[in-house]
Amino acid sequence: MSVPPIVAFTNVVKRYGDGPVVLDGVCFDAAPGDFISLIGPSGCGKSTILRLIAGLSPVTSGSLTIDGRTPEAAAAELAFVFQEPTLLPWLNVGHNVEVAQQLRGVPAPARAAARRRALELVRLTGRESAFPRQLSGGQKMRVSLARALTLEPKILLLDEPFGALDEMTREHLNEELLDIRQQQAWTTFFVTHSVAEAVFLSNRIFVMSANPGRIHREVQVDFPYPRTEATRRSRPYHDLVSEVSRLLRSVEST
Amino acid sequence: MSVPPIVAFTNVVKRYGDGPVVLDGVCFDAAPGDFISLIGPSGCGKSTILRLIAGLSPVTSGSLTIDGRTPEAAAAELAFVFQEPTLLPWLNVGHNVEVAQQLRGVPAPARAAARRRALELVRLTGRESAFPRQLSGGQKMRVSLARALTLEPKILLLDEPFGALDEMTREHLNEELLDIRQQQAWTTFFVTHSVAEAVFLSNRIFVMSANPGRIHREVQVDFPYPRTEATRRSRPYHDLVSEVSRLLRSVEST
Amino acid sequence: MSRRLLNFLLPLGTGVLMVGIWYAIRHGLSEDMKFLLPTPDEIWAALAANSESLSRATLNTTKGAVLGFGFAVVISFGLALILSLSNLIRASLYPYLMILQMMPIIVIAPILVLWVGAGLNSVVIITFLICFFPLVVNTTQGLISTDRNLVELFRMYRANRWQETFLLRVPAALPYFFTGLRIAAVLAPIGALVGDYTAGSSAGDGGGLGFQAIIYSSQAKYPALFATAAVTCVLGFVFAGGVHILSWLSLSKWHDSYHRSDT
Amino acid sequence: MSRRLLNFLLPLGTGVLMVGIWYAIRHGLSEDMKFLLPTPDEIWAALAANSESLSRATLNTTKGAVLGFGFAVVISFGLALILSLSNLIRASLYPYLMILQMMPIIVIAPILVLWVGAGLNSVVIITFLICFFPLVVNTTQGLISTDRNLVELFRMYRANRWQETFLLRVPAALPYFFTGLRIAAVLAPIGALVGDYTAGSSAGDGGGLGFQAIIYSSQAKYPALFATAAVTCVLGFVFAGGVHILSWLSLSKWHDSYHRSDT
Amino acid sequence: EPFKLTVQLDWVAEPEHGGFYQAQAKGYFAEENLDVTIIPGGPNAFVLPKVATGQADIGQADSTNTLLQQAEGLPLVQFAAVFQDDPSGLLVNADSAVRDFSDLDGKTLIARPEWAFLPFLKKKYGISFNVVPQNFSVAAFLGNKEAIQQGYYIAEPYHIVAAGGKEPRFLSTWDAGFRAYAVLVTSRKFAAAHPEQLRAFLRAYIRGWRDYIEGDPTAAHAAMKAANANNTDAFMLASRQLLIDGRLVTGRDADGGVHQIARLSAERYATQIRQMEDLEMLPKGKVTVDRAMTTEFLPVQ
Ligand SMILES: Nc1ncnc2c1ncn2[C@@H]1O[C@H](COP(=O)(O)OP(=O)(O)OP(=O)(O)O)[C@@H](O)[C@H]1O
Ligand SMILES: Nc1ncnc2c1ncn2[C@@H]1O[C@H](COP(=O)(O)OP(=O)(O)OP(=O)(O)O)[C@@H](O)[C@H]1O
Ligand SMILES: [Mg+2]
Ligand SMILES: [Mg+2]
Repeated sequence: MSVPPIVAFTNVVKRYGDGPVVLDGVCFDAAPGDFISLIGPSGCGKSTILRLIAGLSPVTSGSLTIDGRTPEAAAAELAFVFQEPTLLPWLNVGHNVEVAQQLRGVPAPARAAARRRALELVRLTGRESAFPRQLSGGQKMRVSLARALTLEPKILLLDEPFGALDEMTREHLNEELLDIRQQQAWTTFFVTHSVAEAVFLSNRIFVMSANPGRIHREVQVDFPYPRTEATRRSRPYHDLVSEVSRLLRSVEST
Repeated sequence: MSVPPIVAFTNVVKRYGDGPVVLDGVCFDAAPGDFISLIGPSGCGKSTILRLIAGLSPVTSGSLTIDGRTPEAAAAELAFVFQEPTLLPWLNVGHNVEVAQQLRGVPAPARAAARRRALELVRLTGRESAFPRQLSGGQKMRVSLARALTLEPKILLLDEPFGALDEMTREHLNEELLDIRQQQAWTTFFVTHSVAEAVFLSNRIFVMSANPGRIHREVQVDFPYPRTEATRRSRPYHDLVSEVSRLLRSVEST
Repeated sequence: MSRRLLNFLLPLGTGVLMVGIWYAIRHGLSEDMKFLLPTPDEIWAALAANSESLSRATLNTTKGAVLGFGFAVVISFGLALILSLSNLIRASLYPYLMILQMMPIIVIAPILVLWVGAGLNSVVIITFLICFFPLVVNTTQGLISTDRNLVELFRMYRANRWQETFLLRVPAALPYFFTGLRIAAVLAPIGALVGDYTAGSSAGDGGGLGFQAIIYSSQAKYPALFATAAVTCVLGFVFAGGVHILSWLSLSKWHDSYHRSDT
Repeated sequence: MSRRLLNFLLPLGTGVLMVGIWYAIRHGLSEDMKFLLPTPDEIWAALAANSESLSRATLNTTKGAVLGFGFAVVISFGLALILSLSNLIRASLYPYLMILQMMPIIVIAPILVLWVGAGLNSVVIITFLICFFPLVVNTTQGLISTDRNLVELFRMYRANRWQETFLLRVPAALPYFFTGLRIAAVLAPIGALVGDYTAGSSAGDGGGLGFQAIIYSSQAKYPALFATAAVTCVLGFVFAGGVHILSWLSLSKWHDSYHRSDT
Repeated sequence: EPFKLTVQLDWVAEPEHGGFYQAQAKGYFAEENLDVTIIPGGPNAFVLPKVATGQADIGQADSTNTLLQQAEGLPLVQFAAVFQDDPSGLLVNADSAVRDFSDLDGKTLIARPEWAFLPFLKKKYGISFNVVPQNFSVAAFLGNKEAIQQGYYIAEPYHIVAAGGKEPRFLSTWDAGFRAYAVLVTSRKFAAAHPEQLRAFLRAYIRGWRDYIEGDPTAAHAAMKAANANNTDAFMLASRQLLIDGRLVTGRDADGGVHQIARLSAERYATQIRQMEDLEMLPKGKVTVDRAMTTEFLPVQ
């Protein structure tokens, strides 16, 4: 490989405490700019992979480097949308969106502009002063997403960010995501349960199997970016969706 | 109507505190055995409708009766899977599943049998002794679902129970749900963002619009129960899915 | 509306009930025991009769209570921040904080008097010693009880210690902190009183409420003694009222303790 | 391994440091002040020399502390359950609980002594009065801070009051309850001590540690006085240790305060 | 059948209670057909309220404090002396410059704030000083050469010396003309109901004192040691000696002697009441000598 990998898993094994093996021998390299989707049955270790990359949990054995460094050393350039909306209950929506930038030391005026842009993107303009407890489930998730989008991270980790959203908002955000990515060139790890979404967004799909969690198969998606409504309607797209679905089914029924 | 409605909304308006109008003039009758799906944009008031039925929140104006009574008086025969997994952090999975029955006064031996059945259904057998903080997002949601399934409610409220699940688990649970429903004849209110799922499961679909939340259109789904894999592959099914999707899109773009 | 009315009536009702019970107990006491429990009006009269010396004493005690409470809040907050850093630090320091709290005043008082002199200094230190422990324990527990998901959010964004502490742990600990504050607010005036009668001084303006209480007690001036206690309670109510308002301002918008059910 | 070692070494280290500071302070004291701060070995010697009267006194104080603490736990728990029912009940009863806590011991003591007699009864009541408030405040706050989503779950399943309380609110309140317990455990022995020297009785078996402390203090027996304080602290440590273990048993499996980060 | 009677002491059993314990140990009370229970006191014995409410029949207190409480309406009567002069006084370091009460001007005194002697001193000598509460501790005295502290003539000096301090100088109340008694009190009710028993009690009590100071104190000392494990023989002997040398029981005046044991003088009460009225500690006319005290239970001379 010519470009050095930005994320490199080598034989990573993960157990929580003295529990069972959750990830077993996970190996892959992610090149800068990759959009990698993780799909697989519930509990197979998708969130765990993202947590390892974010340095929230140590690998049990094997090695994991981010940009050649340990996850702990590297993560200043990372944004993560957790599977559950993780909002500070004492801050209103506006402040919750700003908090990631605040932690990065961005001054307040600059934060305000990014906040407005992000809230507009997730269609929550006008709800700045609501508190988390006053939001619907999907709204909370969108605030959580907006918070990550205020950063310009090198690596973006998205753990089912659209699971609680209706199809149209979902498609809107899919397209926005690809748009921003064109400009900011993140490396993205994306957990989803929608095969269609995975195929539409990513250039690589990891189909995972469970017990213990392994990368069962990698699928390359070669449609050129930018992808559009036309891509969605194309024959090869549909074929690939069906193929990946089949793969997934085969994994799950073993 | 010959059968008296089990749930009757008449001109229901809902505001939280002195906030904006969340539901505006919602009117419908649900007959016993109805499987009603609610679809609509994020924040349109789907969860709110379920909360009103469960008696967790009072209507602001209009009237709402369950079996002819107020929601508060009726709800002993109700089960609710919240949008977020709502588990007691100090109980392990097994006890969390049992807790709904415990509240209904079911004695411990009977509870154990129901617990085992429900856990098997959601494919979590063997995780009885794990605590919620040790579960993945989808696993938590499944525990939450299992808890509701231990009851034999008259009314089942499901708020995106499958949002965090992979397609195969989702389909498995869809079919199980219809199976149990055949035996137990719930009236079901089901919130989902998957039009396909809504069409597959329900006999009625409410397409909602937002700001303020209204039932924009009701769609009847006349495929006979039991529905199977064959239903999913049939032409009329696909046509209806497309039609409802179009409806939803038209609602959202206004 | 009627609920708002109830909000006044019920507390008022229990108040009337308490006064009723008071009179009933007094009525039930044998004639030669009655002096032990003066009636509210006797206490009121004693308050009026001793208003001059009581108001001077109240001023002194208030000074001691405010300063002791203030130091307790500031120092216990700092200590809690340190204790929250790790289990190890807690295991290392906690026993000594316990000893500080468990040292009987009677052992400390003479040392204090020799060291910083009797009077305000000693009163402030004793008030501090009585107030600080509930604050430390509550605040520390609050700081270490922060939601793990939020902690991970902050870790993930590589928040520094300062940010994790002040943007996350401190606001998350507020419900615990205010619980400690509610306890300390009530302990502050009695702390100052105890300080006053173990290490106070009559210098200058004649001591605080503790001094007065000893004198009234030894002279069997029970109405005046109860008046002293009443003044102490009022002081405590003022402290607790302040804490109540602060707590409302900080928590009412978001904490579940202020939201039992939605409407 | 090395972490486990640190777990012993650091507390030991601070212990050694404290004793070092102790000796240093003593060394720094002028010759005629030295008596004020006996050395640990002098205290140890005094402990041995007075072992008989101290062990009798310790027994008495322990009785008072255990009973007072026990009543405080039980009664405050019941009170907290009542207070947690509604805002209105809190507004109606809280002020009187505060008064109970703010009544200076000096006012209460004579009434108590005349009413229930000097001795164990009075000591237990005073210990109770000193311990119960932090428990009530913490437990109440815990009960009303229960996660609203869980409360709705229970409401939805039409849990009765009993179930909502004991299956939901009480377990959810445990972190607060144990915080209160941690405070009360430390207050119990000093409560008994204070009770002893304000309303104890030397009749029968010669009073408790508070009595001894006063006598030693009045006789300038400082090593013995410090020995008394040391015994009090040990008693407090036993209480606190018990609470610590209970807290670990109840919370370690699920509460975030026991899980700083995962591995 | 012996008459049951309880005596509430003001402090733990020490030689200041020698009269009671000697009479008890030697069976003098029993000889008078009395069954006496002695309840030791302590830092907060609440003697006067207990006697006033009938929880004890007889109590030991000081006459000034009793007068103050009588003024508040406690139904008490003082009926015999324990000491002809209250042994509370001020201790100063042996080499302190304070030799006289007038030297106290501007100083800080460690004393019980309620002590009536303090305002008396201020008024009589036209001085002012600052008061810091005394908590039954002699630490401040030992730690500070300039300290001036309230103390009991027959106790604190001994403990100070025993703890390695120099024998302090004692400034006595009687030298200042403040002639308070240590007294026995009972309630009016008890006095009215049981005059004979009180007489019998005093006969035995006086015998006890006399025997304690003139005879062999071993019996009383053994009893006091049993009641208070902190008593040492050395302390009790020394304390008893101070009590004898100071003529506390028998009286310091010219007419002193064993015949004075327990006697009270109406004239001294009149003086005391007047002094306290002058200090505005007692409202004028609120307490009269014949309400405050009685000599009717003392043996006729
Ligand atoms: N407790 C509350 N206080 C104030 N406003 C609330 C509260 N709960 C919900 N809302 C508001 O009511 C509206 C409807 O919320 P609801 O949760 O019913 O939406 P939903 O249709 O379930 O959305 P989603 O698909 O995102 O879950 C939203 O705009 C939300 O902000
Ligand atoms: N903190 C933890 N302690 C112990 N076990 C854990 C912990 N977190 C996750 N696990 C276990 O690790 C496995 C993988 O969890 P993970 O959250 O990575 O799954 P996932 O693929 O994200 O599933 P889902 O799609 O349901 O979110 C699960 O079996 C889970 O029970
Ligand atoms: Mg996950
Ligand atoms: Mg919802």
